Amino acid sequence: GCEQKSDKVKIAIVVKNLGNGFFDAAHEGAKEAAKQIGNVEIIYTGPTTPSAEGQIEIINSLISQKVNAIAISANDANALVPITKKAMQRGIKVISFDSGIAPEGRLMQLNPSNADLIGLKQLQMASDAIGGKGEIAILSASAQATNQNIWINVMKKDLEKPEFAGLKLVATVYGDDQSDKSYREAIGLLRSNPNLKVIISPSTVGINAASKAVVDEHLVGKVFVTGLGLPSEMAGHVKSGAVKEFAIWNPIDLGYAATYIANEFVKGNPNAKAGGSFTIGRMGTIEIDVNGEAAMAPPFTYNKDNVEQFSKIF
Amino acid sequence: MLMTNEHNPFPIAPDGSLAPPILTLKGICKRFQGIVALHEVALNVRAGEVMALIGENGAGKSTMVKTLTGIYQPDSGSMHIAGKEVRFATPQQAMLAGVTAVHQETVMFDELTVAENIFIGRQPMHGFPARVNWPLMEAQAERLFTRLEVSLPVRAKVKDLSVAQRHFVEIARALSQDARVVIMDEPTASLSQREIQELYRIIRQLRAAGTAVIFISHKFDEIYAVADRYTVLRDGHFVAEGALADISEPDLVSLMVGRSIHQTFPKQEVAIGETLLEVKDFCHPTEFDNINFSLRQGEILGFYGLVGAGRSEVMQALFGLSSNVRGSVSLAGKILDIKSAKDAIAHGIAYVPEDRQHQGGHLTMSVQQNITLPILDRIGFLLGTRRNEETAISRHYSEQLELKASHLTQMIAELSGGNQQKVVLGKWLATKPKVIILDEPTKGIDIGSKAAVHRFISELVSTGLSVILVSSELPEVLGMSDRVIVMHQGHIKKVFDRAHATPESVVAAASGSDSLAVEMAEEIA
Amino acid sequence: MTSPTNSSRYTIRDKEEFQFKKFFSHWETLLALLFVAAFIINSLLLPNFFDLHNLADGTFNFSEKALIALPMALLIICREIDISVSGILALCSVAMGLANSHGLPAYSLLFIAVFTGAACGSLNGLLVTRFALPSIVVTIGSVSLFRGLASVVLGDQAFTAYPQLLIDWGQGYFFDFIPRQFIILLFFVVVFAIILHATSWGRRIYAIGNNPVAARFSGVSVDKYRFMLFTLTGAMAGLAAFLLTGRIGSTRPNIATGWELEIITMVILGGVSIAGGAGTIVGVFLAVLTLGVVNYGMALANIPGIIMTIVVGILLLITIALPRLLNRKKQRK
Amino acid sequence: MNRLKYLLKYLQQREVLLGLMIVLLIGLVGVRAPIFLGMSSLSNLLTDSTLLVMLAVTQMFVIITRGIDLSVASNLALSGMMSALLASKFPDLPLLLIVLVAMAIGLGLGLINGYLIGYLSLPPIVVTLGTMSVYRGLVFVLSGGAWVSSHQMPAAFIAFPLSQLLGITHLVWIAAIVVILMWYLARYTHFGRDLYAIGNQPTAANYIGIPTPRRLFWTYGLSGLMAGLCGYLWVARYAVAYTEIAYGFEFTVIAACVIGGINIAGGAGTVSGAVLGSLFLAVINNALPVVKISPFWQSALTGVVILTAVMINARSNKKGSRQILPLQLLQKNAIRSST
Ligand SMILES: Nc1ncnc2c1ncn2[C@@H]1O[C@H](COP(=O)(O)OP(=O)(O)OP(=O)(O)O)[C@@H](O)[C@H]1O
Ligand SMILES: Nc1ncnc2c1ncn2[C@@H]1O[C@H](COP(=O)(O)OP(=O)(O)OP(=O)(O)O)[C@@H](O)[C@H]1O
Ligand SMILES: [Mg+2]
Ligand SMILES: [Mg+2]
Repeated sequence: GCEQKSDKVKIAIVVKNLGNGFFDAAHEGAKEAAKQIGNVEIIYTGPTTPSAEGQIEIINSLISQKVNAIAISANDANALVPITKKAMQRGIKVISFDSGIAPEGRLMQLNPSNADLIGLKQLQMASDAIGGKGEIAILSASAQATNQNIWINVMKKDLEKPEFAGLKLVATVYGDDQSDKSYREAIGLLRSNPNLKVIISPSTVGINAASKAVVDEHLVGKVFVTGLGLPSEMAGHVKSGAVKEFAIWNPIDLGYAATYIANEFVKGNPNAKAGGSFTIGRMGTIEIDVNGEAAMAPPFTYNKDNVEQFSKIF
Repeated sequence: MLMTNEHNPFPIAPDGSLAPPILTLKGICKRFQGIVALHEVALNVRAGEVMALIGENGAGKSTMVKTLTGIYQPDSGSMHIAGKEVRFATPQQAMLAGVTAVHQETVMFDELTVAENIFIGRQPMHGFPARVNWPLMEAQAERLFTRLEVSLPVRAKVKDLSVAQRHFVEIARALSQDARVVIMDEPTASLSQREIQELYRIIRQLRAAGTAVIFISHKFDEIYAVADRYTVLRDGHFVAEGALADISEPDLVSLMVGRSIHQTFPKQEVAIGETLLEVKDFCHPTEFDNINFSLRQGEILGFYGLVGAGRSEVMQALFGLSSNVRGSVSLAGKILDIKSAKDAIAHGIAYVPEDRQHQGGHLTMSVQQNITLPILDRIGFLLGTRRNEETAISRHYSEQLELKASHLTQMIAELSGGNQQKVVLGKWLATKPKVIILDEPTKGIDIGSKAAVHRFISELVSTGLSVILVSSELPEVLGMSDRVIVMHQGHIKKVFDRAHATPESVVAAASGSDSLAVEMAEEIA
Repeated sequence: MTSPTNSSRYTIRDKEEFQFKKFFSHWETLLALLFVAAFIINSLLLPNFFDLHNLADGTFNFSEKALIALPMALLIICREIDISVSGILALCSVAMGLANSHGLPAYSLLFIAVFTGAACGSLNGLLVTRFALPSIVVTIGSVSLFRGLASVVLGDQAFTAYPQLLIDWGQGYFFDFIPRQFIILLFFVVVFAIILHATSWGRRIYAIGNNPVAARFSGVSVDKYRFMLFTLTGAMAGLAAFLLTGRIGSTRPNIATGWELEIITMVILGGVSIAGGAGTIVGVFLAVLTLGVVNYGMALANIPGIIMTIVVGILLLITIALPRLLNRKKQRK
Repeated sequence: MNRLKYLLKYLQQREVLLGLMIVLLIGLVGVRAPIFLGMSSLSNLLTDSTLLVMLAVTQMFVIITRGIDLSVASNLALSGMMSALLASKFPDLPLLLIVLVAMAIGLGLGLINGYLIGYLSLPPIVVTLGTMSVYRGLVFVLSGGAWVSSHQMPAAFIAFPLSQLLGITHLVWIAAIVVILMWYLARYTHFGRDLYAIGNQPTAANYIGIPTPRRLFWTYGLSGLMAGLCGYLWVARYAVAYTEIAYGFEFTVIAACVIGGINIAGGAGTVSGAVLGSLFLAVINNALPVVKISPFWQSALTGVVILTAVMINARSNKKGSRQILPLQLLQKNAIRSST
């Protein structure tokens, strides 16, 4: 048949999984950017469950659709490399955002924030909650989540710093992104570590489950939960007192920036390369470092004063 | 021969009056995907009489039973009970109207107790909220067995019962609901002589109580022993009805098959050769012990015993189907190492099992695929290139056994019970065995085909084969065998020559000859 | 072989006469029609669908699963099932990764994968045959074990840096056009079809599924066949692991999560009876292609994956319910 | 002598064996982590097992009829999500009404399975495999993929499952009532007994006149109803609803039944078995985080434990040969061989 030649720039946003509030908010940002740039069509897609195989199938179909650019938050840094390489061979600009792909599989990686900053931030929140002294534990989403593992490693390294000398990491456990398993793991942490003071959970399911566990065990005020979560999902737990502070970067800005950057690559902006820098709409200038990575602002902290306000946004 | 209209179809009831039929069928038709199972069939049964329903395999007897009990709905025709037209949409409605049946297929729930098997679907309830009254149900079951003069543990799970005991549970179920019409579809097929006598007693008891009984059997001695009247079906058509007193057995047979049959056992005298198979010190921890016998070339060795005597178990062990067996088996002087049925087949032993439904046939496979299953290796690994050979083999045996099927690729589930049995038999003949073990080979087979099977057995031995014939039918064993081995409780009780095997002595040996009653009690306890 | 005189009173035909109506009630015919319909609809609606390169690439989405669906079909025909295939696949991939990181030569990885798979499968088979356990029970337990072992070895790490040979087979093409995976799949479809439909092995598999006791009484080594089929399924999962690992170039313990249900769906949609004893390889392959076309079409239309699962679920329900509903109507008439 | 024999026979019963295994397991965990034996820990274990127990006892009925319900977890997610959405949109609705709505949705979804399996006689595993995907997809469609988080749910909605009555959580009370009802249903009603008959011999059940289609229809309805109830309880208990809640939980439920000795081939199984099987799994799931085993070992250990339990079960399940030889003779033999 005759091909419909649409002159619109097609940018696909491939997320870890659909039905995830964080990415839905990023989608909003992407749409905002598309409107500002004009003539950009956003394809927002992702697998049902966060799996690399599912993302590969999707990228396969995006290649067939001959989209202009793909911005992806990867479920597996390595597994996606072959397929994104293929996409790039076919002239599609591939960038990763949020959770990155290994360098050979993308043109650039947009970090929501710097991994070091995120790790540090979480430790700081933990330290602040208990006055710098006590046992802490980490409840991660799953052992396979790339960015979770990076943050956990940063935290472990940071713990050796003198300012965190009072903190002692007693356990790292995995909730497999399931509320019941995360809850059970959180209870297990509380049980087997009677002196536990903080649970850090860099995962939305985990931080929710841990907060609920602390409330149910009547440990509010004795044990604090902190980590990464969305205001809309965490507001209740901040109110209950299980969570004093938590952090997250702005997913709207992230989606906005990713779309803008992808468009610059499609346009063939000469600065769109490692070491270059260019402006991306309302976000100002972005600088890509020599490794092809760029980072946005440090994560923003939420507490009982501002969580209500932001919970209406994302 | 006398046909229905030539003699009075209405016998005089015990009190001297002319009883109207309690159950009347008129013009019943039933079709299965093109096959006409019943065509314009009529039936009249009166209270207090035993009606024998007679017909060859596939004549439509069981279909009639299922139509009567609401399992199938007739395509046309009407059914009347005590003059009132009835229509049974479900078996439950038939039961409520007083029509119950002991079906040809076992209707048993293994994991449930004896009492519950009897009352399933209509257990007595009590209290609030209503709940099953277990004690009452068990008491009622006890009472039922007392009435039947059979002793069975009502709380035992049915899976722990013997085949015969299961049968009595089914009979008890049919009788538990104050039935006006009780149907028994080949109830004696797996019963021993002793249990058949019990069954007769129960049937007479029913008749005396004014119940109408429809009795289906392929055995004429039974029919004459227990039934008053007969109805004959042939190929789904009604043929004749009348009083048994007015008709001789050969006439009945020719009504049934539409030609005459030689019923005498066609035992041919065959020169008996060397010892072929020798079984020594065969034993199993729970099933049998100390089994020693030999089988000679061209011999038919009968195995008789009460049901549950362990004949099948010995044969299955011989065929490599049991573990835990000790002892030696040698064929033509060579000791065999039989670990599986495959080994046995390879050595030229074939075993035709008695339980057609579970051990014999592959119901949703074709006639052809059933027959060639044990000899696939002989046909060749790449079956796809050997279609013709396969067809030829299966055609040969189907025709030899007078199989009634429309084509060789027909599923055997669509055949009648007796014809399924023929397929199973054909399958084993196709292995061209040296020794063939026939475990109740004529169970459920009609008289015409039975004669064919017997003729066949004779032909087999005349070609140099040796046969072990396990049968609970005394005339068959005595008529066909050169020697008869009688088993009792897992042991060989006695071995008879053809000359010395009289019905009395054989039955006496089978029942353990001495204190029968005591053992029976022990068996059940 | 035939008897000289036809002694039987009944005539038996060799085969059933060909009936047009019956032909159309065959599952395979229906599936083929469904496949063609889906193909045409997709071609009409989706501009990028009918493009041979795209279609060829689309086969990557199902080839590995279909490779496991083939032995799974045999297992289900045999009245068994294997829920643990995706766990086996993960463990095989881990074994390859271990071997690779110890510097074993590239071609040996295939053998390691297949061997590991066969070992896992034979463990299933052993438990099923030795202890007379239902296979669904055994494999619900063993999937946890296999995937668990993968996670014990890997923890939160991943194996990467696989040799070029793997990548060639996982991602490569023959003639720069047809994915190698798909050719491998076609090859095995033919092999399995021959085994099941034209050999005595296949006949015995049907016989076991139909009536295991009667099969044993007929001299079929039922347990041996079961054991071999489980082993074969494991080995094919190993092959799939080889291809998948090559395709994605890395191993993590959660690789191929949830595949077992997709594979079983393929097999059932292919007309294999879950009660055993019935089904064909052609049907399974047609189901694979149909599902592939439907999934690929929906992906091209950017319909979210979860909507696809609804569609596939409904497709499954309709295809099994429709014949029954039609039959019912006919009977009522 | 006689009493000893009786005791041995009693010990060989599957339920007793399983109960002993659970006690042993708790003891072993207690040795390694004494905290596990604390009162609050054990009561938490009980509370944690309730959802599994409830789903397992209704799954038991399904399995007894030779069926399987793979859609329970999806059904749970869908009815849970719907109840959460309802509660968040109309915070003033009485809790009871919301629970009833959740149960009604679950029932409806279950009855769809029941219709397809009962009245159209389609194979259960296929039907529920299909509805499993459909229901899960619908959660996503109806919620728009969004979460319902704790602050969107009314306080009473969240508080109910863990609130206590006489020192025992509502969850445990509900589970206890459910177990008693199901035990009654299984043992004392025509409905329950018919299910055993159907599972034992479907064709025979037809001959007896058991209304198999209707019974299956309601069996899957019951399974759905329980999924609906558990859907609300799950969402309220963890104070969050999203598309993937209870993902894969159907296999846990089936595993619990299987460990509890419910014959997957149908016809046999008891409520106590299902309950014990669920408790067994709950003990493992709760113990593993406490005994400080590397999290990477958890899955493998669970697999090993399930397989072991199933194998132990199978031993007491094995069909022996028939006793044909007279017993007194056997005893003589035994004496002979022992001397
Ligand atoms: N469910 C069915 N589907 C198709 N055909 C059937 C079915 N049931 C019976 N038939 C056919 O109907 C005919 C009558 O079968 P039926 O079982 O009533 O015979 P029968 O007289 O009881 O024979 P037997 O003495 O062998 O038990 C046979 O040709 C059989 O193949
Ligand atoms: N309770 C039972 N459990 C398992 N199989 C049984 C049971 N009862 C009977 N069978 C099987 O059913 C068939 C018929 O058994 P039957 O009662 O005729 O006893 P038998 O051992 O075959 O004795 P015989 O052949 O001497 O009559 C046999 O194959 C037997 O193995
Ligand atoms: Mg019959
Ligand atoms: Mg026997």
